[in-house]
Amino acid sequence: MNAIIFSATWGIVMMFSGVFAKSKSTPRWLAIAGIVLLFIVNAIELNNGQPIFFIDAKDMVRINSFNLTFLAVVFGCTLLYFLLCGKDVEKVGEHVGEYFALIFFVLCGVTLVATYNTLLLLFIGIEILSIPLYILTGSDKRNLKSNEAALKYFLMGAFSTGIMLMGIAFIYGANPNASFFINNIDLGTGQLSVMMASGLVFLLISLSFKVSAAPFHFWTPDVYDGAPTVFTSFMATIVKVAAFFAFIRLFENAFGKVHAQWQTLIVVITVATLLIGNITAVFQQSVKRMLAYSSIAQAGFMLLALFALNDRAKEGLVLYSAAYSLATIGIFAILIKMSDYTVEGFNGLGKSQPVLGLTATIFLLSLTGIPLTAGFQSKFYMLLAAVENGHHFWIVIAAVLFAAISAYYYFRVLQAIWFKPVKENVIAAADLTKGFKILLILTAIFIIVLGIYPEILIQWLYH
Amino acid sequence: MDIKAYIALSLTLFSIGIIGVLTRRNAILVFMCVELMLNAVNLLLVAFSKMHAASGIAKASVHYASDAQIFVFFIMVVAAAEVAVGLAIIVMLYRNTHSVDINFLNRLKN
Amino acid sequence: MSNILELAWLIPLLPLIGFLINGLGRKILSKGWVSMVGCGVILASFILSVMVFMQTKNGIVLNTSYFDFINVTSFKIGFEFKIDQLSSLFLLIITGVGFLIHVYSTAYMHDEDNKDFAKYFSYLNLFVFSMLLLVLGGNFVIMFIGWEGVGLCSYLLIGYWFKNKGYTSAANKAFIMNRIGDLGFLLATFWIIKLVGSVNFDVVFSREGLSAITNAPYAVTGITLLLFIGATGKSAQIPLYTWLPDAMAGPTPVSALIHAATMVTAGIYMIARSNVLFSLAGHTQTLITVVGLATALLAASIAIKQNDIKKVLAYSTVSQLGFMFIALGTGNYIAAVFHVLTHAFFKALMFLGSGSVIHAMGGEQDIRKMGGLHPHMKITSITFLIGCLAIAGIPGLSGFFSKDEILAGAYSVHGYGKVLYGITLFAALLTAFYMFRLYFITFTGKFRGTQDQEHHLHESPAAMTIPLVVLAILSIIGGFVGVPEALGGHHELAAFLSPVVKAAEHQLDHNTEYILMGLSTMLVIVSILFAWSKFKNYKGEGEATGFGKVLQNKWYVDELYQSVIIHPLKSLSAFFNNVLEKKGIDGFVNSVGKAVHYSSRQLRLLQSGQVGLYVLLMVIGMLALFIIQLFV
Amino acid sequence: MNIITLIFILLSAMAVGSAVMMLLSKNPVKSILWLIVVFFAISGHYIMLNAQFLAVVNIIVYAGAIMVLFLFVVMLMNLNSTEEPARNMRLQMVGIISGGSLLLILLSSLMKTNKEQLVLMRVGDAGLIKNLGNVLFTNYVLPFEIASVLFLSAMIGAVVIGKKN
Amino acid sequence: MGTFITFPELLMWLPLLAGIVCFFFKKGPAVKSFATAASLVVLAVSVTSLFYADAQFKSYNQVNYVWMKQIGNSLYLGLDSTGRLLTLLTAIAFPVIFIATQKNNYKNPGSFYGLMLLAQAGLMGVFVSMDALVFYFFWELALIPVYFLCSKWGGEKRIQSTFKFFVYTFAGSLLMLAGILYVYMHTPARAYDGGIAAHSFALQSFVNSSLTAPEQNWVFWLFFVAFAIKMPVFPFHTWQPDTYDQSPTSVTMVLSGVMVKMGLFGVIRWLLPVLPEASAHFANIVIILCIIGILYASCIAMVQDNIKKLVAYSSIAHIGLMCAALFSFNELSTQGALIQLFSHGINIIGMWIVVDILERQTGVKNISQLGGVAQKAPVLTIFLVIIALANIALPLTNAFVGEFMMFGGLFSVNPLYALAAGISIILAAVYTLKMIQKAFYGEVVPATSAIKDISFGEKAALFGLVAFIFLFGVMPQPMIDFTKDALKNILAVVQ
Repeated sequence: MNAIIFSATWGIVMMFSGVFAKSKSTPRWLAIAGIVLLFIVNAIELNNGQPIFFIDAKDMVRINSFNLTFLAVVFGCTLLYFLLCGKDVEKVGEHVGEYFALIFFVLCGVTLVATYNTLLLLFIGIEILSIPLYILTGSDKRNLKSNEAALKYFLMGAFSTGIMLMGIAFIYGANPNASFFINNIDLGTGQLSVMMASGLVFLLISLSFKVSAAPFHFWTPDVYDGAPTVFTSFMATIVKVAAFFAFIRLFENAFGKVHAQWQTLIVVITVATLLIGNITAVFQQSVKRMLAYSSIAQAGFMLLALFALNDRAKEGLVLYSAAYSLATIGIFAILIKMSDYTVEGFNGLGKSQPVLGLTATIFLLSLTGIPLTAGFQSKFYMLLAAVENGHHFWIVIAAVLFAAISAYYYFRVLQAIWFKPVKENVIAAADLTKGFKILLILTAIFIIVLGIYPEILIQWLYH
Repeated sequence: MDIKAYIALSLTLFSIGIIGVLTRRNAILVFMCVELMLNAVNLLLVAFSKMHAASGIAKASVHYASDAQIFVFFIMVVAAAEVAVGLAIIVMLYRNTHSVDINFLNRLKN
Repeated sequence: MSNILELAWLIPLLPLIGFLINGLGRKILSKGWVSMVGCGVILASFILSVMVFMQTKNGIVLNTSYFDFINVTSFKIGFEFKIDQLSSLFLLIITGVGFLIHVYSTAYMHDEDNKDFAKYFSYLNLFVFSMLLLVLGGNFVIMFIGWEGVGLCSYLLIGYWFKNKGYTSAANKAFIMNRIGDLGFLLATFWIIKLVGSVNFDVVFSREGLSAITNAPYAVTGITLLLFIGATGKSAQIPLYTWLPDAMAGPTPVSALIHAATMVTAGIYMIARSNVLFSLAGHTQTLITVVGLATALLAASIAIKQNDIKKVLAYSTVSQLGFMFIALGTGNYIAAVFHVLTHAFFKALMFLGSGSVIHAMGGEQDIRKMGGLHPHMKITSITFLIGCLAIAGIPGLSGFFSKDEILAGAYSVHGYGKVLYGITLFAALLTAFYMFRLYFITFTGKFRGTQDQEHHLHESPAAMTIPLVVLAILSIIGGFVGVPEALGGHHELAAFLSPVVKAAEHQLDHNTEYILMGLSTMLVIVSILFAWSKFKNYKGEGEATGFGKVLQNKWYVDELYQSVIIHPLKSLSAFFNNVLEKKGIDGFVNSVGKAVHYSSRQLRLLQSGQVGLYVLLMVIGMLALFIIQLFV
Repeated sequence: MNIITLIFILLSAMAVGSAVMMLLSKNPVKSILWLIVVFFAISGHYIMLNAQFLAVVNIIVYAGAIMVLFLFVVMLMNLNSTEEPARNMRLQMVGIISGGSLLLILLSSLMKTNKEQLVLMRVGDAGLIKNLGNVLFTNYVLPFEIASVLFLSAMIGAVVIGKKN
Repeated sequence: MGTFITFPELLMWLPLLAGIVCFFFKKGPAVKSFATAASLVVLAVSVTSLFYADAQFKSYNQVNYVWMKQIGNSLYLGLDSTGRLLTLLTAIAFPVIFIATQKNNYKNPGSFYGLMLLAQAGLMGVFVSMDALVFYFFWELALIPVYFLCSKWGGEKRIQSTFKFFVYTFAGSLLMLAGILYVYMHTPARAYDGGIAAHSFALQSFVNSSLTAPEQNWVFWLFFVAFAIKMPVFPFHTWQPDTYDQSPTSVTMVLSGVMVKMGLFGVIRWLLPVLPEASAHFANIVIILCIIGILYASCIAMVQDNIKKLVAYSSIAHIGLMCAALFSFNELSTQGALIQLFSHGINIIGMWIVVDILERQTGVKNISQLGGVAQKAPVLTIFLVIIALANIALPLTNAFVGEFMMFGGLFSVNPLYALAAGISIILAAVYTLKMIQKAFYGEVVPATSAIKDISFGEKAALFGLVAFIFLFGVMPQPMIDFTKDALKNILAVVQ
């Protein structure tokens, strides 16, 4: 509750900061202050179980330690994102304050989709999440790629909104309780009614779109590629895991009881996502685009949570959110500094910029899922959840095989970093402040700590 | 009126919207087709609300029938916001490329 | 000293110490010291062996285990020695002949570098050690250790001049062929382990052990066959004999020691050791006889046409080993051991004699370039002649008694005994013929070498001639340990060995024996005379044609092996390497990667950049999901 | 066939027909106008369902505001003169087929299994402004407030994207 | 000591810390001596642990910290006799490698030695972990430093071949992870102090898991493929020759001397006890695969010109035999495999040391380009011949004992197995002798004309190995006694 209020308010603050602030960096510092505030109020709510301001939402949002922990992860990652990439936001265009405002609105949407208890707020939350993103995608106005990405994202996003609404309509229609509350949906007994099933599939499709699960992923590579890199980083991490959170929240609370009836769909989607994400990433020459595909691949792994839909899966999802976001933000932060986004651009980074090389290595290892990194733990929790589910064990085997393929493209970057000769002018060294490097190192260390002892995060779920 | 009639109508409109998205190349028209899809949903929601009112199961709630209509109202709100952003994007693109043909957009691929 | 047998472990240990001293000190020790150490340890072993022999002669034997070699709960292999009459006899041969050859080597190898000289002696000592281990071993595993050890030393010594590719190839060939046999030996050992649960000779050859083997199907035949395969490798029988002639690449004393007197008789020793077992395996015995006979004939026929002095001797060795196997196959174990003994004397003698000749000829080994050496090196010539007479089986010399016993044994076989006798006798006649061919071509007639060589012809130094003389004496008198009863003897060897080796079952009556002896003696003399008439004035000969050419080319057996075994194996390996490995398995692995790459390239085409297509694919995906949900 | 059914059929035919026409017309401006007709037909349905508020809002917001905005943009770009190039026919066919099959799949299963459930026509007061307003500002206060965030971001978006620099 | 820190912890932490320290060194010689010293300390610890093997010192050898208690995982380390054997091998291998390759100069020595020690830590971890998840951690962690070592300091085609190796083994180990998870789900649930009932990753729970026979049968392959790739067993071996060829030789020593033992160790520690019925069920298939591999690899070794690949293929053959022996399930062969684990490690490291010296001095790897080394470097040649002969299991060398027992065990399973596998001892002789003949004998060729005999460090390392070869060749009984415990455990499970 705190988070909704503060993120919305701070968005407005940021909106005005652009107008009144003289220095270009003021909005950035304000934003950092805002996210710290957001993190703190959220932490207070997590710790005390009571919000500072109470609004009677008529049970439209439900707040518990689980989604508060998730929000803490999101805000923490955003803080890291601001610290690492804040300066690069300034470089996108004139409207720095507005960019940050939009990001805060997105965070408001994230909070909504993490806490909603009614389909209406899910819908509004998803929209609040999406609309600022359409804008951020197109914020590099002179860049045709950015324009194109914005339009693609917008058109397909609007299309998926339509689908989601159709799903909501069917579910409402099929719900004898005539309610949009997700915990108040009467699924009946035995086989789902056709209308309910159709609604479920519509919702599944639109949420799959949001989390870029195959075959609804097509927007992802183009949009991630076209958007200004600094926003791609945000989209690919925080927004994506939020969508996942919304996804699992809906399907657990509303349709958890009939899990068996839609599990097959998830299996199909999961396998398709793993397949397309991993395989297609192999051929990419641009690291940015490769990361886009890899985000699809990672989504495939996160879908295992939906497949399993048990406690372990939720723990895993939170862990995955943290691990995946941290590593991806880190690798994007390095990528942004590059003049060349191709794999060759990374050539000899380990030699010319050892700190960057080393931290990038840890991020990539984490994304691959090498033990003692957070990436491994999160993947492991997902697999464990899938195994605990007890059905379709083969999907675990498929998942691990695709993980092996993922080593292929992540390690190509690693090879470039360490084993290829140094390329001239790979990086604008002026941008690399000491703080930036220290932050990267801290991130890497945190990834390892999380990899060794994931319970520092998971324990909050049961606080 | 049987609810099936509304479902059929709504789905038909919805599908026409989808077909429009699939077949038109003008970004504005594609967007309009999406709006058509939204309207189909709106109609269906209202119909459902009246259906529930008719079946009377949810009579316990005072506002049982208002929920869906409020929802429709919010859909319109969102649609308006979307239109603002969407048209802005289309205009921006048009300014840069002098075209609103979506097939023209393939700098980003593979 | 209560019992010298308690010190028997010193017998192999001394050569080992000699090996270590010479091997590690090869850079420091002078040739004198090396010789001293090398010969000294063997002499010490010899003395001990003689003392041991005396003990065993009195019927005192020893089975002892020094420590556990392999001890797992289900069974145990000790580091066991078994000293009885049979092993003590072999101890004498090995250390005795070995000592003589060591002494001989000090002179023969004197031109070598200091280091190489030491290396040579260390190898030689190591060989003696291994050979002693082989005969002393109280179970199959310890025997196997020695068995492989002698193979190794043979490899090292054949390849002693390692710069020469041909020599090292010969060494490899020897080792590999031995290994083939060793595999047979090993498998037999495993079989015994499986059935008896022990490898100790006493246990295996006990009534319980034998009944365990005889009760299992095929086991007796199988085990003995496998052991025999082991023997064919070590003792150069068909089909694994071709390494022995090639092994002549090593220094001549090595040929004398390893490839004539000791190592090659290991197979005979092993079968004699296991005689109880072999006596139970009729099929194997028949096979051994056939193989022995075939080897004897084949090798003898090849020897007729060889011109390398050592090759002739080598084939002669193979042939003589064949005789021994005939004896083994006919159950005449005593005769086989007896022939080992006498053969050790005269064949070592002839090898050393040939070494003396080669030494004098400055390394020349081709007898066509020799001739008329008798005047120049009388001791060599005479001792060589004694050797020839002994091997040919002239009565009174050692070879006569042992060979006669084999022939008699063959004759007394039921059924086909006479045929067997006839063929064996023919082989014996060939022996006489080629040996005297060799003698006449080498020592009589005119010298056919270069002037330079003629100028340098000289008798060898005392260190070489003394062993020759000693061996010549032994070749003459050695046979008297086994004078058959028909000639008024008591066959002391048979009596000595009787606790270990059963005497042959069939006994001929004395009249038959006289006839057979007379017949063979007569024919041998005829054969020698024929050789004399043909080769007394040898002047070289033209290119061999027809059958002679086949003989000269050793029946093309090497070529046969090359094309039937080695070449296909190489092709197969090349096929594995080039096709199956690179294109098949690795190709498969790589094609997985390629497939991923390919599908990546294809899948990414879906990402065409066109929103319309994206939405279309989304709708198709939706369709699929709806169909799955609603209709499946 | 009573009058309600008749009106329903008429309105439905109008909606579907106009929607099809919107798809078929080559000129964007005509498409927009056809779409406005669809909206009117839908508003008619709302009235039939006694959702007057929505009917009015639909006309004001959609037909009035949004469509006019579209029209403006089309005029601004002067798109009506340039005809939209024909899409790849095959792709178009695939699009129609897949959209149509989606419709068929859903319709066939929905029509087959659902038992008859009637819709309340022309009665009920839930759709009146008073009632809706009451609910909107009590139960739905959170979404209502949050919707402002949506508009704020749309506004910022228009500024960020639309402003020339 | 026991309560403060235990042997398994020491063995794991020491190299880890030393490895991290190494990264901060700048100068080559300093880091060399530091790494050597560190590895010697580890060796000392490992040797000391041998004296504390009795049951009364249990607290010295076992430690169990709860780690992730919600999923029932704990940092459960322990030294049993198999573990002790292999940690000892690891502890011996590294100082020997460091000493023997002292003459090699690597770029970025700090990173090189650091990664080497990290690899050692990983290996130690694999051998001491008693918890499946911890085992998996270390299993992967041992791989990562090796990946970097090979890719950074290897030969021309290092990146591709190492990457193949990495993906190959990574895929295998991920399959194992799937298997671990599956077994985990079938372990008896246990209550934690927190009251959360969870399954457990502990070895004991795995052994007591309630898998039905059909489940075991396919879980078996998940594990086995991972182990088979690591060993490697035909037909999962194709990463190996290329990797051995392309990696820096000191890494190859680690790979072939110690790392491949991870696979065999996995079979001993995890596969046989956890899936006994399936192991028995598939024993014949595994043995046949192994035997095919033995003959196949031996054949290929015969026609190999590249000396590193030759040794690589010979290693495949040897490992295949060990694997076959482990699946023979009788005392003799299992015992043989256990001691051969160790002996093979020693011999193959010795082999690589010689190859390394040759390669460094001549710059060629092809046998056909070598010749006459024996004249130039007699001492090296003597060592090589001894090691090569040990490699082909000549009696009185350590390998003979193991191979003899393994063949004996195989024979009692099926004589044909022993015959088929036995052919390899002939083939081994063929390719080994051919290699010696062509590379070491004969006349000196240009490539070898400048070769020098070995240095003191190399001599010391090789002498140590050779001493070991003979010591345990003549008196193998101490080693047999040492591994008897492990043997009992293995056989008990299988029966």
